[in-house]
Amino acid sequence: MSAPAPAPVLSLRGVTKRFGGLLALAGIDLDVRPGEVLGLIGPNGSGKSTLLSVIAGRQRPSAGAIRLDGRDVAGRDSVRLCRAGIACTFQLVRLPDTLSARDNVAVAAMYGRRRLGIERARHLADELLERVAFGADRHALPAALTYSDQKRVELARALATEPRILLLDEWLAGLTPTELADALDLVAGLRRDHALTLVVVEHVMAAIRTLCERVAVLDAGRLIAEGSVEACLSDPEVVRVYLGDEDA
Amino acid sequence: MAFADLIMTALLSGGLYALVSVGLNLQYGVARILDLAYGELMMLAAFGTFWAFTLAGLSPLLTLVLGAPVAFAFNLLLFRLVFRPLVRRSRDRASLEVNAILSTFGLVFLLQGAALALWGGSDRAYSYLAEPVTVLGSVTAANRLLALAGALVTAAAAYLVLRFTRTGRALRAIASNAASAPLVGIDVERLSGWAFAAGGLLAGVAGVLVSSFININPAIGTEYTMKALIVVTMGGIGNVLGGLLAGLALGFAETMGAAFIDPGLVTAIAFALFILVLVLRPEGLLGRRRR
Amino acid sequence: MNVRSMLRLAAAAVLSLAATIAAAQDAPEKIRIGYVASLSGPLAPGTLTTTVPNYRLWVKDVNDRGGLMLSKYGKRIPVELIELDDRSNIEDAVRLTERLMTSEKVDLVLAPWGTGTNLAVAPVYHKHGYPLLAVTAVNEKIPELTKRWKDVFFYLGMPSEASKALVDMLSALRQQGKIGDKVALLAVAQQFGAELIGPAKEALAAGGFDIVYEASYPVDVKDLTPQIKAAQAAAPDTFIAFSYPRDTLMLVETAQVNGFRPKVFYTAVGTAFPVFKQKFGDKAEGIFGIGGWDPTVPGAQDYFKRHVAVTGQEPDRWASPLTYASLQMLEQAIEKVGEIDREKISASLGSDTFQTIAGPIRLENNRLVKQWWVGQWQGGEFKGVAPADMPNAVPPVVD
Amino acid sequence: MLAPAAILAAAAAVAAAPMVVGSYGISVLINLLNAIVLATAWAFFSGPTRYVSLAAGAFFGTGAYAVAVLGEAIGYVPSLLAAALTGAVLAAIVGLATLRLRGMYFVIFTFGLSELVRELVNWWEFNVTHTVGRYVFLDVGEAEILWQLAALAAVLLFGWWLRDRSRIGYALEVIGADETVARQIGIGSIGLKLATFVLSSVAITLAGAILAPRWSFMDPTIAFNPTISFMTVVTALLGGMRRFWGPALGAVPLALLSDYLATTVPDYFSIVLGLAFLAIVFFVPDGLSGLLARRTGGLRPQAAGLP
Repeated sequence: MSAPAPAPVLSLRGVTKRFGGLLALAGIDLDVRPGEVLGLIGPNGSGKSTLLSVIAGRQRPSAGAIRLDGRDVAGRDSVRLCRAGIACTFQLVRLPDTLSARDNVAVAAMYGRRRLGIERARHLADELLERVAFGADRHALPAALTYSDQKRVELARALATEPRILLLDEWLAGLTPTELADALDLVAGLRRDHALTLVVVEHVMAAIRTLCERVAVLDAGRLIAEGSVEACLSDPEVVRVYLGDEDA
Repeated sequence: MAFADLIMTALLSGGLYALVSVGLNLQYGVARILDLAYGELMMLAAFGTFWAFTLAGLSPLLTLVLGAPVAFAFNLLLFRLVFRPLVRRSRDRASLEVNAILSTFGLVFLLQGAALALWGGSDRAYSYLAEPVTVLGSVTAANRLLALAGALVTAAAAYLVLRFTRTGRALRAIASNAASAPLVGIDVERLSGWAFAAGGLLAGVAGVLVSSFININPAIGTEYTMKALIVVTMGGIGNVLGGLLAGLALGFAETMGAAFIDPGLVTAIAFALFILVLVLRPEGLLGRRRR
Repeated sequence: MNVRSMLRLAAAAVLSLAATIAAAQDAPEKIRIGYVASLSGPLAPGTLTTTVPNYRLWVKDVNDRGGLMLSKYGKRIPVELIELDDRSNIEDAVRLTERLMTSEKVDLVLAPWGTGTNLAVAPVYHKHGYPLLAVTAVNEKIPELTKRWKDVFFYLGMPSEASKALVDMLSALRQQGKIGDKVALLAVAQQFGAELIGPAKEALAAGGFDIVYEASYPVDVKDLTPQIKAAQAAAPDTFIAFSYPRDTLMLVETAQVNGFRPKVFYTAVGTAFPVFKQKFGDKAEGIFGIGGWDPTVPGAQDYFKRHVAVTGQEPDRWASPLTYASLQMLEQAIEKVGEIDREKISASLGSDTFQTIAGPIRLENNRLVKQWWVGQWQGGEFKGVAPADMPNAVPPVVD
Repeated sequence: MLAPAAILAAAAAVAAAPMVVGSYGISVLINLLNAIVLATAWAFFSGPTRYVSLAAGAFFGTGAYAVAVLGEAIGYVPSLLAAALTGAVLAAIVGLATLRLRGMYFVIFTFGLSELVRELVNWWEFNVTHTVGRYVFLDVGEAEILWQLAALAAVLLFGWWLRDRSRIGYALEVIGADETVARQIGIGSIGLKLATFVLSSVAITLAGAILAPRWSFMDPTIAFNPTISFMTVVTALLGGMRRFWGPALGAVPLALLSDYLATTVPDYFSIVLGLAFLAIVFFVPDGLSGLLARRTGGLRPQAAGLP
């Protein structure tokens, strides 16, 4: 806590999202610093996933600015944001059912930022699948894979686009304790090797503690706390929100 | 043309659209069977009414009452024999739709061919209630007025049942999410069968009611299927009130278009409206967004 | 797969060729006559009202006589009818016609129903040298078409003639002081309507008539109340609709519901159909329509009775008698030639005079030049009223 | 490299057919190839993207009508080009307006489109040119029609085969399965869908244009026949759309079956055809190509490009 913080790679100002009369995001201000792992927590329905999909370009913000390296990208669609270096995994696994695990990853390398030919993309896909410790048959269709392998394919697919910022939406949810420990190592390793900035939506508190330097806490579309994990988790409002909603 | 005449014409043609759409809304919107043979069900009913009238002098209204259980049973049987196995086999809604398109397309041929073999292919027509009635200061044919009444009654009945009865709520649950309906104790197959049969019954009602002012032949069904599909889609799939609204909107668009633009363009105007609605509200007038 | 199906086709062709050669030495067992028509689909009602019943009736009549007399073999040879369904699809019509001629190798091929289908298959008949008796084709290009296809024969004439005959009748009625100048004009927006309304407007203008209302409507119109009410509001003496069967019935019913009774009420195709009489019964009385026939021609009444007895329905009182007449012509031409020599049969059809249930017929430049254009329901019968110089034309009744 | 050779061989066999088979044989082959072109072109777009389009009739009719109107004025070959261009422009407009619709809404929209185009052409002809119905007297022989269709089919099949071996094939798979995912991994789905739709529509337009000289008379009802839209979809579904040769496989039995039934049981044609359809749905659930693939030991999808 001494040197001045480096310029944020991603900076949100007053980001708002309305669905009809419902205010899903109410003016979020948030900075993401290069190379950090930022945890995004909050009770169900607090707007975490909405915030991720706005950042990823799947939904247009109703108002507010999103700056990527200082350039306003609010309202750009996910194709352009992907090419600008934002990749994500989905809360519920979304893998096209007619492509093999390997091709699901390869196609992201054919597009994304790399735009490789088929053979090189497949080669890269093999490497990435290995990197994410995918243990099954690369030629299997997604439906034949275990949930954790499906999640690994999703991660490899996101990496195949060559992102600078990776958004993980509950990527660790549903894993067994052993798998979780491996997965945490994996994510930490990926961040190191690929110089990634990560924004992680997570419910598993242990994971947040291990993985994140900083967390931002959302409640009902508002940012109610931001800072180190310990500081946030002892914040009275955060405690109230969590006890009031989750543990009740 | 007088204002009252315009309104009446619009109501009548809109009512006709709505009338043919109610049953399809149940079959497609609720029972999830995209029934391309819907119009053929109408055609069979129209033929039945014609023969009952011509041979036995039976009033179409009586045919309506006597034929209703027959239509219901026939469609229930159809569902059990043809569509239930398909529903069971289909992985998701998309593959069910593909299977339904193929099988009901076969049914179109089958029913048309049967009608052709039984009754020949030439036009039939009879005269019933071709009497003038003055409504809102406009002279109207009683048989067309009856079709409008049929549209309002069937739409209202379907709406009330879907909205306010236990069965109706279950049916709507199936319509919006068939996969999770069993979780709350709904017998999806049985209720889908009922919805399909009820839809077929309403197709029969529509067939009886239109039979008195159209030419009846085995090929008339297709046109009604397409009209009904358009109305259902425009109103929002599975939404009976939306269908009524869409039908009336099409009727008004056609009538006003004929009166103020060009009678030769009524179909084009109706489609333009349909396309406009879908571009502005891709889920239909009263439909709910799925994604 | 293409190779395999080709081989199969080739094999079939060789086999049938061999069979034909073997059989050709003596008198054939039967004369095989085929046709491709729209037995199902949207064109079926017209086909099954006008065309097919006459084909079946004629074949029965011929076979009841023992067949067609072929003098080459000195005996009567029965006719076998081969019916194919094009499902109202024009490409199927072309292909199946080709099949009848080249694969089934039938002796003669009768015509399909409808202008479009007849014109579509005409080149096939022409190419293989089969005569086409295109009874139900009405179009303005007939003189050009008969030059192009020497084996094609037309019976119903051209739309401009229909319009002229109608307007001549109206002029005569006006001269008699029975009607005034005011005409309301409707047309179905289709080839038929388009070809009729243009000449009709010219003829009406030339005749000094006043067109007080004019409109068109699409083929699949659902309700013609606005058009009838608008026409009614214009208070015409004469109402003319160049309509198709489905709208014809709708127009008449709508007019009757609205109490629209102009002095002359004319609808086009369908007015002469049995379904019209079936639906309207006595209310058909006085309505004018396209077509008409002369029930007093020798044999006509008998034809009518046989048609009902054999096919279970009354004939269309416009093209039905002509369809049957065309078959009588074919029969007489074949018997005159004495063998199935299509070139000679065509030549006979184009030049000889034939006795038919529609009166004596002699084609000029491959077409019938005089025919009924306006009929009127009088006493439960659709009698020919115009052109007035047709034999036995009855005067139109206008009150 | 087996597939391109097979396509070429089949096309060559068809091209040589007029020397072997008679007039009716050529007719059958024309019908078959037309069905192959329509089903393949349709599935070229609808297979991977899973959009069920009922616009085939609209494009087919546009092509046929364009040749009917322009053929004599500007010559046959220029009229083919004009038809293709018209089809492309129409497809681009329609695609831009509708490719955001999904499911049944798209189906009905495309059907409505066919009707709309037919109505507008009809209206224009009736009110402006006063000639509903065109005579098509072009000197194009049956063999030439067959050759053109064979060439078009070969180009389509080869194009699809090539696409399966390119990135675009993979991208379309992802778009069809989950467009959100596709966009998230940087696939510009709108442009790809549009381009595919335009190509598919141009092929269908060309089929109509090529067939037009076969019918000497054309009116909007003949040209814009809704049966074409439905038969195209059914043929492709029957053949199966997962493989480039699937739709063509569906065309063979349908074309031959309908001729067989039309000649053997003309009076019960519809009934038998209807029963045949139902039987197909129940006993050949994944389309013929699926059945064949299973029989031959299930081609591993990854063995050669796409599944």
